[in-house]
Amino acid sequence: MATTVEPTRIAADVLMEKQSPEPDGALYRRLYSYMLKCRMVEERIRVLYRQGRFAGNYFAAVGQEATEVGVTLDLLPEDTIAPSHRNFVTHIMKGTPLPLMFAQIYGRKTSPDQGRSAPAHCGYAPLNVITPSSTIAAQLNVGTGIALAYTMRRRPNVVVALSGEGSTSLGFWHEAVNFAGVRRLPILIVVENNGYAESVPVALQTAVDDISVKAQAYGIPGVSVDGNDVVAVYAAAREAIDRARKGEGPTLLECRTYRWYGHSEIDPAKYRDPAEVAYWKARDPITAMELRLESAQLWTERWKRELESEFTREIDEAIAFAESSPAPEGKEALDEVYSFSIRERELERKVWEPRFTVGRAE
Amino acid sequence: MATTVEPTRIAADVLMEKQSPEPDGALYRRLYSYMLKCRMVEERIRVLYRQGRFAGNYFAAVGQEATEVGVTLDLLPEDTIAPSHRNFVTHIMKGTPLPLMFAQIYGRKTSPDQGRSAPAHCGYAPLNVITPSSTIAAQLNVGTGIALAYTMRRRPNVVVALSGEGSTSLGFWHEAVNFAGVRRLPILIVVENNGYAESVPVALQTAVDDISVKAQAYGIPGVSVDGNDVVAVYAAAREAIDRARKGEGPTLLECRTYRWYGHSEIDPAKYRDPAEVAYWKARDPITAMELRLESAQLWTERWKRELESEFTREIDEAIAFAESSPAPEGKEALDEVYSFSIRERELERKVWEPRFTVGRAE
Amino acid sequence: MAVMTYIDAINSALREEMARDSSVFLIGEDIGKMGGAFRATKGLLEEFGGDRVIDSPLAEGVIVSSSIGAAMAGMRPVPEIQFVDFITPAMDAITQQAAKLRYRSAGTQTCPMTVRVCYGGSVGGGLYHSQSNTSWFIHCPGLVVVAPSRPYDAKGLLKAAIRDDNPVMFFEHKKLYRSMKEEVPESDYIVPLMKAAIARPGRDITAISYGYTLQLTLQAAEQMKQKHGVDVEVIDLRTLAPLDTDTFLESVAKTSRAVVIHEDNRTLGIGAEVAATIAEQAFDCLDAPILRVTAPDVPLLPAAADLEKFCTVSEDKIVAALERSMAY
Amino acid sequence: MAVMTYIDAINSALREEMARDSSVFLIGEDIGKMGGAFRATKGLLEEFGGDRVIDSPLAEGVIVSSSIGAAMAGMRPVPEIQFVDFITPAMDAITQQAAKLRYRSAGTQTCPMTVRVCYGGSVGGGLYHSQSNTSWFIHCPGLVVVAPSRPYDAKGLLKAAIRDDNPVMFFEHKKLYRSMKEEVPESDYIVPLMKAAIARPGRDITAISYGYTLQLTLQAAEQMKQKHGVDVEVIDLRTLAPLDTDTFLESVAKTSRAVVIHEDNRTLGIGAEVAATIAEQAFDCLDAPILRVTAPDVPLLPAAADLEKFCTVSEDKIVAALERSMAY
Ligand SMILES: Cc1ncc(C[n+]2csc(CCOP(=O)(O)OP(=O)(O)O)c2C)c(N)n1
Ligand SMILES: Cc1ncc(C[n+]2csc(CCOP(=O)(O)OP(=O)(O)O)c2C)c(N)n1
Ligand SMILES: [Mg+2]
Ligand SMILES: [Mg+2]
Repeated sequence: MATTVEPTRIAADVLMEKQSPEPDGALYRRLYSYMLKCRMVEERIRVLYRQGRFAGNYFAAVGQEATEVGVTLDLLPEDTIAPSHRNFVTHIMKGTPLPLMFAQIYGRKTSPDQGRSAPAHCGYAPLNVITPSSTIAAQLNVGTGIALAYTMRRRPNVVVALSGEGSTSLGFWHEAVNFAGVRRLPILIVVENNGYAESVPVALQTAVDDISVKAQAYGIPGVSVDGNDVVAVYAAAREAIDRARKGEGPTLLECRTYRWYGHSEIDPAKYRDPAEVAYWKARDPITAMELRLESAQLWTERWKRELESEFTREIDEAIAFAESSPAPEGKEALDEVYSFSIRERELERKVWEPRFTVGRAE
Repeated sequence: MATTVEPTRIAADVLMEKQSPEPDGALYRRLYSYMLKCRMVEERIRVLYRQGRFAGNYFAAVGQEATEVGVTLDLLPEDTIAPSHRNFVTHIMKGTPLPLMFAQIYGRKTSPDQGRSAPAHCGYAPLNVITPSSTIAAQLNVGTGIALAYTMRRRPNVVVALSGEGSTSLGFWHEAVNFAGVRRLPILIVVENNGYAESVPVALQTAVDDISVKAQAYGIPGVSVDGNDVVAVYAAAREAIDRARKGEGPTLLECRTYRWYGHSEIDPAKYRDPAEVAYWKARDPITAMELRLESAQLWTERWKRELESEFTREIDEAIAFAESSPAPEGKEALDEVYSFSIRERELERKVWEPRFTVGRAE
Repeated sequence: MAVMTYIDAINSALREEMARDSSVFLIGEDIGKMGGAFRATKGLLEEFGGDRVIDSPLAEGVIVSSSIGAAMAGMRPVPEIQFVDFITPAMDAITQQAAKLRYRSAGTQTCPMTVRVCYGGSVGGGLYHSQSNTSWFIHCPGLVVVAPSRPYDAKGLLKAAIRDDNPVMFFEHKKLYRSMKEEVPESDYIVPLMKAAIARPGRDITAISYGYTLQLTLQAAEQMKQKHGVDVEVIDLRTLAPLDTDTFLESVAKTSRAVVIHEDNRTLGIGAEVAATIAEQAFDCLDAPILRVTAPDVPLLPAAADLEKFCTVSEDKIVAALERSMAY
Repeated sequence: MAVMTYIDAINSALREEMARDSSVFLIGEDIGKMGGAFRATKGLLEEFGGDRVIDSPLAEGVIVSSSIGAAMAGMRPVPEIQFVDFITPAMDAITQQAAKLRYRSAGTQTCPMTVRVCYGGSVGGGLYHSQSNTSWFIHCPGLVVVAPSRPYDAKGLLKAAIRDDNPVMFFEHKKLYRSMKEEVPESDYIVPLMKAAIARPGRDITAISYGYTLQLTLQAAEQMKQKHGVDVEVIDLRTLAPLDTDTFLESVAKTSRAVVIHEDNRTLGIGAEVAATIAEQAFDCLDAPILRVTAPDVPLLPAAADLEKFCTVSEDKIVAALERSMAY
């Protein structure tokens, strides 16, 4: 019988020592301020939703910011992010302009997908964010192909693919990770283990405790980190990304975290114990980072307020842009199905008349 | 980074000691004689194929008999076998009458599938052999459902599912094993690692050396055995089956073996090194067992010849039955699509005439 | 009798069949504690326990394939696919395993399974929560494909499906779940499979539909009556495969005009089969071209309201087609 | 010019396109060392190396989905599906990822990929090596579906497909692979996508088909000429989606009779769409019911010779339908 393997756990304190690429803790302050921005953007989206200012639904990652930010900070423009339904805020990390993101939420013509997909399901071609479908684990699979193209083109780029622990049950997930292992693709496979796939607890997804153990099935490194510790996440991701860039293949990174709210805005999440929610709220990755930064004299209330007002202004402007953007026109539904137009085909259905009588009796 | 785990290897000699459920080595002699029978049946089928006496194709497991026999000996009638394309001979183990098996090869009306599927793709309902489709890993998935039904009905039965190492790359395989792990199903998942999936070597399937390591992704025991050592295979399978019967869940068993011939009768297998083939032929599981039995005074040339003539007679009779069996009639192609007949629907397409004039001008 | 929504009707059918037959069990994502994404299985975990209401891993393939195995072993599984948009992982299980099992075993191994699938648009769900793809399954002999248009049928057809010995794909329209109510018996009854219904009798023109657009078609028929005094006969296909062709052919023989309506894409939607059948088997009855009112051939359904509206069938679009046919 | 089989034509198209454009690469099961199950990729590993001819793991899902990603990143992948019978693991990649990528990204991310798929029966392959399922993909906007009927087209259409900016499903008929030869240019040429061909001009009746049955239809047309002096116009659809309806509608406007022939199941085979289109857009031209010659609605194709024969389209079955239509 195979023994159980303890995945490496990275203590954040050790990492604080190990990782100091920038002077003055600028790196840590950046991690913090991005988390704050992500939080503020999503909380605002949730308000807009409750106000009925956009249609559809939204999947907030509030509570998971350390993971969203830690695995995506400082990617190159040519690197790719393969986001899942819960990773809308990774757009912020990649640099997608906030006005376009809000236009997406509103389903406007000015959004990256011009109102076609669900509010949070957009990509951004100029900065290599894959346009996601809803199929769980699909972007990871498509991501392997981009990683494959990087190796074929001998580019030093990487793909960061995100999905939840629920995704690991799907055959697609397995085919992708196995393929990445066989071909040693430059891809970081992030599994955000937030304990639930909609209502289903992780114990009903898989019989293992550590998702990172699954890496062993594919002959690739597997790491589990505290997904609420942004420095730990960043360090683990950075190491994996660096290795991938050097041609040393993929890594599976499990980040253990928790979503504060329901699966989506329509989910009251009654399947969770309130005590469990309270426990995790007390482990807010943003507050934790504040305390840590403060003790290193890298954080003040005032700085936070400055950030908040800067982000509020940005968000307000983005919303204004979105709200003043036109909605797509009905007929545009016919566009971009193919590289050629189908408007004529769909709008003018010709009728044929008999050309000539063939001279046969009826 | 996760460390690599050494799967347990069972030394056959140890097992010879450990396992002696029957007096006089009757168990070992049975293992041997079944291997011989499997070999003879398949070699005869291959002759029939070359003689053009049946259409279609065949996937011989010649060389892999220790695995075919070791994992399926002494199953209960209520236990289920989920065979793949290479496991036709497991019918012998379950007790499917040989004449029906040959009728299947010939695609006759008297065969379990009445000539519908490919020559070796049949099940046998009375003894719970799943009728396989060709989709790799599909029977394993269906097998999980039978195992689920056993648990629901509180039956002490097990499912033995077989497939090749190539199957482990498919999403279906993963979904099934994961599900079996979560629900602790009574199923033995046998992976016959014969080094190739058609022409593709195992190194292009997966980045791990031991397929059994994959069990760790599912929180279930994983065992690798020498798949040419029938006693080792039997012992490992028996242990897993016993545990499954006791409600202790599934096991992944990798049997390392080799197919002597091509993927199918039309495959000259030029992608393999002749030295490699020779190496494995020298490790013939049947010869190995002969030597072992002989040294324990459990085998003689004469006994072998007796077995051979008995099996030859059985096979001859089975072929005679098959060849004298009627072919299905064309129209029977319309039967058993649904629980009701579609013959009328398909054979008599009615034509409607106008019922009455509605009184409108044309 | 009780006034029920479509989702109540589904829930009640499941409850009754589970109570009646201990071999019936449910499996799917979120169907247990949460009671299903749309609450179709609400209360059933509490009533029947975790052995019969299984919250599965996120893996449609094994949801269906394990059901197939269980069905072979004598159970009557009712797996749920949360959205038809996510049915792809189960395509092999459904089309290569379930659909062909009876055939390839010459009737010795069978698969009495009912796959419940939530489908349909007009709810602003966007590209991956609005699909209406019944065609893949209609084009797969061995499967029975059912799609009720109203609460009464939802309950009666689901009960019939669960008792049926064939693999049934049971399509539940998400827009219908809560948008209409009607009297539904609380006692046991079934609505027969493989039988279309005349949802509204008429003599002038035949309108053929199913699911949510059936309701729109009934409204359009009423408008035709009010506006033009035209009597539209509305056929509810109910079972899409094997198709009950007699009912609509008989109707067209009477009315001599046919319009087919569905919300799926035009190309190889069920409308194509209905039209082709009429054009082959009731050609002499026809006084006008057979018209189809469908979504255009674009990925369904884009999310933004105007885009969605452009693609969806509406009462007005149906009326326009009926008028065109009548004017021919 | 050289006399080539269909498989030679495929091989030569692949070789030429790979030589012409370094972004073209191949991926699939057994396509490398073995040169493919049918030897379509023979010699290409040796010529272009393991980076451009990738023997993949046994996993159709990632064969296609990795191709999609590569296509997004500027490559022109040509994944191979060994048998359409095993395409189910790739259903999500094809229909939910590839087909909708351009649409859902409003044209900013695209998927120039050609999925080569071996399909078709009449080779005694049994239930899982004879399927002809093109309908699933025809019923999926965003995909181009191509199915050549002869070596010349096989080469020219494959080259066009590889250069096309849309995801193309390229169906190669296994019975055609080696059963016919014809002159095929060794130089560069393409056959345009989205354009049907008049494979044989005629004035009396229109027969519409594609793939292997197109060849049978040509034989049937010849028989009709010999036996009855009837001039059959044979239309080769070539591209099944988006369908070139004009070519067959124009033909029916001339002949006033139509028979559609395909080896796939009857229900929602492409014949349904062709018939429905004619019944809607050329109704006034018709002098007879639109007939379909197809496989029955059973799992295709049972293995035993008589069972298979019962289910397959033959020259005689086509002649019988043409005669029936002419006699109407
Ligand atoms: C193939 C597939 N099946 C079902 C769904 C519906 N669905 C959307 S999100 C989700 C749960 C995902 O859970 P997890 O992967 O843990 O991600 P999380 O939502 O927790 O971030 C489900 C079942 C889907 N999108 N795709
Ligand atoms: C989903 C699927 N893809 C492809 C095939 C074609 N195919 C049949 S057997 C086979 C190789 C199987 O290899 P392995 O699992 O190692 O079993 P072995 O033949 O070695 O016993 C392939 C690719 C198939 N049957 N199913
Ligand atoms: Mg989760
Ligand atoms: Mg193998």
